[in-house]
Amino acid sequence: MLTRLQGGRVIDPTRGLDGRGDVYFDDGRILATPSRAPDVTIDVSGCIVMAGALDIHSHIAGANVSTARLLLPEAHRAHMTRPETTWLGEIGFSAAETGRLYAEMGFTFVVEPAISPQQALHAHLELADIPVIDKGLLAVLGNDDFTLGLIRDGAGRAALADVVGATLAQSRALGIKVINAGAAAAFKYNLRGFSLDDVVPHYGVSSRAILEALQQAVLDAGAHHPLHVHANNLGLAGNVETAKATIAAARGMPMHLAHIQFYAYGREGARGFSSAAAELAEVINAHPHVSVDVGQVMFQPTVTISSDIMRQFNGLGEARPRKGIIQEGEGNGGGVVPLVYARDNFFNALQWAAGLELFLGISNPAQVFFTTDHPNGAPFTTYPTLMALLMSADLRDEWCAGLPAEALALTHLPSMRREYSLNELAIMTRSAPATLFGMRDRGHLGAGARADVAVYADQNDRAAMFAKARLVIKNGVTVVRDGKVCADYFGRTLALAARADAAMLRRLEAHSQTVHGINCAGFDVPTFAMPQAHAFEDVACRS
Amino acid sequence: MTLTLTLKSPPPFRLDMSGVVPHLLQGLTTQALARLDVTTMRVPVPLGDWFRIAGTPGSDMVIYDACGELDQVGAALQGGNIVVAGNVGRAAGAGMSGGHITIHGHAGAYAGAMMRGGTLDIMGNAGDHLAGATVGALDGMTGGALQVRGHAGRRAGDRMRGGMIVINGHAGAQAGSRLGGGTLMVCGKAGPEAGVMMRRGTLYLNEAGPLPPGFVDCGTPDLVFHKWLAQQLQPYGHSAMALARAKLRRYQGDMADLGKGEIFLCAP
Amino acid sequence: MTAESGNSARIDGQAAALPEAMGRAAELLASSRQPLVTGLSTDVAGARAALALAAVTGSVIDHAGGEATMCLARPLQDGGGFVVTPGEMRARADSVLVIGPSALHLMPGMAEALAAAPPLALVAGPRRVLQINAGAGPLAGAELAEFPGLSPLALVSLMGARARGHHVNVAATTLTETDRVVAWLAAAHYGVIIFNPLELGAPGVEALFRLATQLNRATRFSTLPLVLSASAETFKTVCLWTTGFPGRVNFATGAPAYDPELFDPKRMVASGEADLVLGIDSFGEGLGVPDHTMAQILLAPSLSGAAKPPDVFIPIGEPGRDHAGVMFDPAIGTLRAMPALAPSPRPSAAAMLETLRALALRKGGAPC
Amino acid sequence: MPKLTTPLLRNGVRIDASFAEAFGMRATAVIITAPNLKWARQAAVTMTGFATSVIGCGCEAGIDAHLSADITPDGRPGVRVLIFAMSTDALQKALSDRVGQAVLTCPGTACYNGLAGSEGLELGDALRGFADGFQISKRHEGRHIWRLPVMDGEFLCEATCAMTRDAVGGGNLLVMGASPAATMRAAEAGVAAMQGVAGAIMPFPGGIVRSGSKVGSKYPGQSASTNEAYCPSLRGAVASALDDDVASVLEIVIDGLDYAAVAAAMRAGLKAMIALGPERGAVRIGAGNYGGKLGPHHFHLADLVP
Repeated sequence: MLTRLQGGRVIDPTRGLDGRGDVYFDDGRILATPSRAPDVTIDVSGCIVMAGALDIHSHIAGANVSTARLLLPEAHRAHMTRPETTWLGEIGFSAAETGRLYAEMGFTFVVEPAISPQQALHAHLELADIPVIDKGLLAVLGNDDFTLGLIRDGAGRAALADVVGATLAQSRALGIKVINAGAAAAFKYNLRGFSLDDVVPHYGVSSRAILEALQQAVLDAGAHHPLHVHANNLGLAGNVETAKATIAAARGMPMHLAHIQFYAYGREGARGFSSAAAELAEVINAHPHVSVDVGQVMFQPTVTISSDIMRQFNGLGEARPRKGIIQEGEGNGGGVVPLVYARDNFFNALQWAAGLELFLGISNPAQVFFTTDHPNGAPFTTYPTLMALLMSADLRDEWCAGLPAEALALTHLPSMRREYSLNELAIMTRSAPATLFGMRDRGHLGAGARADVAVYADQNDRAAMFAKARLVIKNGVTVVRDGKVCADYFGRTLALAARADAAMLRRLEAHSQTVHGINCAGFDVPTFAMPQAHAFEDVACRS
Repeated sequence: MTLTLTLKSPPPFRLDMSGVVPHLLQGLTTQALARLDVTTMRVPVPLGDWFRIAGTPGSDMVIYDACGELDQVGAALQGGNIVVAGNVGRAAGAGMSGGHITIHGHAGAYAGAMMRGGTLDIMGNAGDHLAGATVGALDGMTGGALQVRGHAGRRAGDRMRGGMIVINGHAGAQAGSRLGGGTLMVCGKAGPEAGVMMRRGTLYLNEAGPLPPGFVDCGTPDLVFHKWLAQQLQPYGHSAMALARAKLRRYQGDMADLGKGEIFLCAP
Repeated sequence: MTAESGNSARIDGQAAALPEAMGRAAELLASSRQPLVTGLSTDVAGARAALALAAVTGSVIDHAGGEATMCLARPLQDGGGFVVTPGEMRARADSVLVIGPSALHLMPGMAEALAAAPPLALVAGPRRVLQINAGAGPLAGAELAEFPGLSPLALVSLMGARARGHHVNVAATTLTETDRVVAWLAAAHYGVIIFNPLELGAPGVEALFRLATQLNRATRFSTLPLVLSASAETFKTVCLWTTGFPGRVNFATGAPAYDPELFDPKRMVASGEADLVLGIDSFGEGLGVPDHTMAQILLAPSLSGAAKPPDVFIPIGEPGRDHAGVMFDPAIGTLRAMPALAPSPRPSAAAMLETLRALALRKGGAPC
Repeated sequence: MPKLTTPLLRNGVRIDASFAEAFGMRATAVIITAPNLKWARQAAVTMTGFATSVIGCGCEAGIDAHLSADITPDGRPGVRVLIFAMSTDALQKALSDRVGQAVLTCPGTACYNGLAGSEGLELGDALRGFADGFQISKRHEGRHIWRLPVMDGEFLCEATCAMTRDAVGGGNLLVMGASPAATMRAAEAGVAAMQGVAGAIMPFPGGIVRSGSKVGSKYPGQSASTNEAYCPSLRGAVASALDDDVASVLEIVIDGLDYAAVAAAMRAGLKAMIALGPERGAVRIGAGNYGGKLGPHHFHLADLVP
């Protein structure tokens, strides 16, 4: 059925388009202006038309997310009939709600960024139950005995590429993430802090060595997305030096740094904690091969879900409410610690400002991605408000007026007047993430693209506008109408068609048996295990 | 103005009365009151199906012929008075922050759970987790006054952090478990393991089963605090005042945790 | 009951065609005041389908082994804790404390694993194993410690108090034995405490997590709770991502409501608040609710052992034997896919439950 | 000194047509209880010692009343002590120092807030650190107390203490008699009567001061100096305020929680001294002021005589 979205303002940075026009699609694909008359015309005049949005870093599924659900029954939708709302009630905290809420904001693809290869099946089953949107996941390496052992033994570039390939294939992942490289292993040997040049006991390899080896291996294995790095020293005063050293360690090759807001801290001021976001943004501007996502903090209670188990352990004392779960596993494990980000808290206000400074200080919107590190900085449901903040200096001033002056004095935010255009926002949330993951048919509305379209009623209140899309099309199916999901539709999980070297699989199996006493084929994600016959969609490797 | 609800007959399922508290009812007509949803199970249950409704909603409410299927009576009460003739189910007065509830009957589990203020007076017995914390909540009762004229079940005062509880009768096992503050008095006998995992706070027990090993004997000091507390206990009647004035042995614990709580136990 | 007759659908004990039995089950569901879905010894697909059916029929749902689940879940919800996967325990733990007699034979292969030296321990050498209150089940080569007459909660509390360096009020011999255990714990580099949540009880588990927190101040410690039922853990996992809660969920008023005590299947049956039980029992673990007079729908591979036949019996296959499935595997601490070992045409629980759901929707069984 | 106008005469005692000029102060009250009145008084006497004048002591303090066991917070006998100072900070410091050194240390005592009102000073909150982590906090019905383990049991101390900004300091009477003995007798009778008035204290030794002062001095750094106009031995050498029949002068200074308390105390004192008559007591009673320009509160003797 040939459908025309007529008369909207089409914003499509990939094609350099921003203007009134029509969008055609048929059979799940966008078409160039067709020769025949459309079967259906939908009038979207007065609306903004964009490709469906992509979120590259959001903890939406897997064992750690479920641990967070388990830890906080009082925080999700009230378990007793009243009160009807609770502090994480708006995110629902279930697979069904995750898909619904993302779709209603016009998102059509979300990446769960931290899945232990041992728990990939669990994560995939859960992703398969998230409706509407397409999904993907990143597998975590860099704290597991096998990888550390290879690096220690100088196994060489090819072997590491094979490990990455085998992990991508076995986990059905889109890419590889490393989380505080070496720290989770070091923590098991009772180290409580870990920096880039610290060495993991028992292995004698430094965090830097792990980072460099994996960065190369990910490129060699043919993944589109470069190594996704969660650096050392998250959240600590003065850690901007860590971020800068990590960027330098990328040695001019592609690398993605996750939630860098949590690494944008200096040591100035009476409390020895200041924003170094401006300095960090300059460094990022000078290193175009590095991409980042922000991990913006917003003011509300939330829960942090992280495989940076050393950091989570060290953060237990700041838990609000005062409880947390530390789960150790074959590699990173995971830690769940609830937190409250409060407006009147000096540190939280500074974190909020530092995040916005990064958004505003990084010149190229294709280099910085839109995340709150859901739910670590804030639930993804705060995205519309965050978009409005990026688009209005006046709105930021209003927020700043309610924050501790002592914190703002240690940032540059009040003087930053940049306002994101809709086009820049579309780059950050559409075209750039598609490019980052090598997806040619997403993030734009050119001919041949997947018919994933978000239509927003153009309103002055940008937060309201982005919160409830007027219309969302997923693969040509109308899934959201007037801000409400209206179709029983399931997207797919994208997985890289990576090469699993047979010899390496045998080595992995032998290692798992010897060291962990486990048959590692148990970690496979066979198609027969999935609830839908077509749960997966293969993505070809980088050629 | 008083609203009167009379239960027609005991329902075969539980009713959720948390929506039937004075501050949620202001200005409602009798017809609107009758339509109030008190469903907990599959069958939709409007209030009027099970209650005869008389009077006008105001600050005061009376429930007649109540029974143990009525859950969350007076939950989150902010002010005013609720008087219940008969028993109530779970979580009566849970989360209340003000006002007065008097139950002329027995109460189920979690009565006064997480209450922040006001007074809850239970003339009969109370179930388990009196003034406790529901699943996942880190604090039980944090303020207000609660009195049980009869006995209480297991874990009375669990996770209590403030306020005053007087149980005139006996208490089940683990009274004052995980206490973080406040004062709990058991004028009868408390079951075994009273005060287990207590961090701070005070238990007064007339008699008790074996205490957890983390409670150490601190002798029978003559403390002015008892005299001060006895003065405050006048509204709770003679037995509570007598307990505060008795010769008391002080045990400090639970040493398995912070160990800053105390049990005052009548010295034989 | 012969194996053959056990394989056909039944209504009131009499063999019936499957469509009739399904129709009767749907009728019972539609006319029930409050259905309860339990048993739930099934795989991920079965748990998903059961939750979906419970959602459209406004049922209360929980696994028959929900009590053990809650004994671990409640302490985590109330205070958090430390846990480790079995694989990492085998690889790293130089010291393992085993509490209670049942711990080891509940976990196949655990005794052998503990006897092996941990390959990744900081200091090479054999693994130290200490078993407390081993009773009739002492582990070969393990050091033993006995605390007669102490409740599990008191025992763990005592260790916690001494680990903090606090005074306690116990007999001198008990104190000596406690201090020996605490010194043993303090000498660990990476220690793991293995326990049975049902044996310790929720308060005991909470005290154990506090002990682990205390031990982690100076050295490294985690715990390994035994999984008593793989299907219970499977249901918990699916229920968490489907509803946000680990079980004991009520769909009667629309959105899932959670109450670990109110929606206990045993209580629902004993109080008469549930008037229909829909049980799924793929592995013969039982329904966990006492004999009762209410209506019952049973999905199981065969009808056997029940004193009174269910109103409706629907035969199903066993995951991992008759058909493929995914189950929680206690040996790896996560879900594992299982191909069909002896494929048969017997339908899966999931297929039958999905059919029932479709029928229930048609009958307008949804309360909301 | 303003020029005297015609005095009033009551029972043969001349009452100056003058007024006492007083200043606004901050004040608080604490209740000290003990197993018996002896030890409650001992704590109070020690605590209020060396608290005669804000000039040299930082505060002015005294015992306001004895309290019977049935009206104290813990059912034991007690006393009420009032403390006055010129600023909140000074009052807080005086309170912490004096309760910390004289009540915390005194066997058997407990210490409670003795004043209604919402504005608070730290009482137990300032002292709890003494217990080195063994302190216990208890709250009941809006009251918050600290329990500090000490060697005879526990020192019970309310967390906070109310403060009033309506306090008045510096009410006074000048008692003039024909002999030192008669003057002393009159002053003692006045103080005894004034002690029965709630909410007022006489902070000087025994309630009486002999060194009435004027502001300033010929010496730099001496902020107050002897009031030579009332010194009988300088009568001929200076512009004396004394009549020929006055051989000795004593002053009674009054601090009260409010204006009315000071007025009531002065009224009671005047009445008692007048009743003594000029032969046994004072021949003349006056009051000190600074011409009405410095203190906002004026107590005219004419308004207070019986």
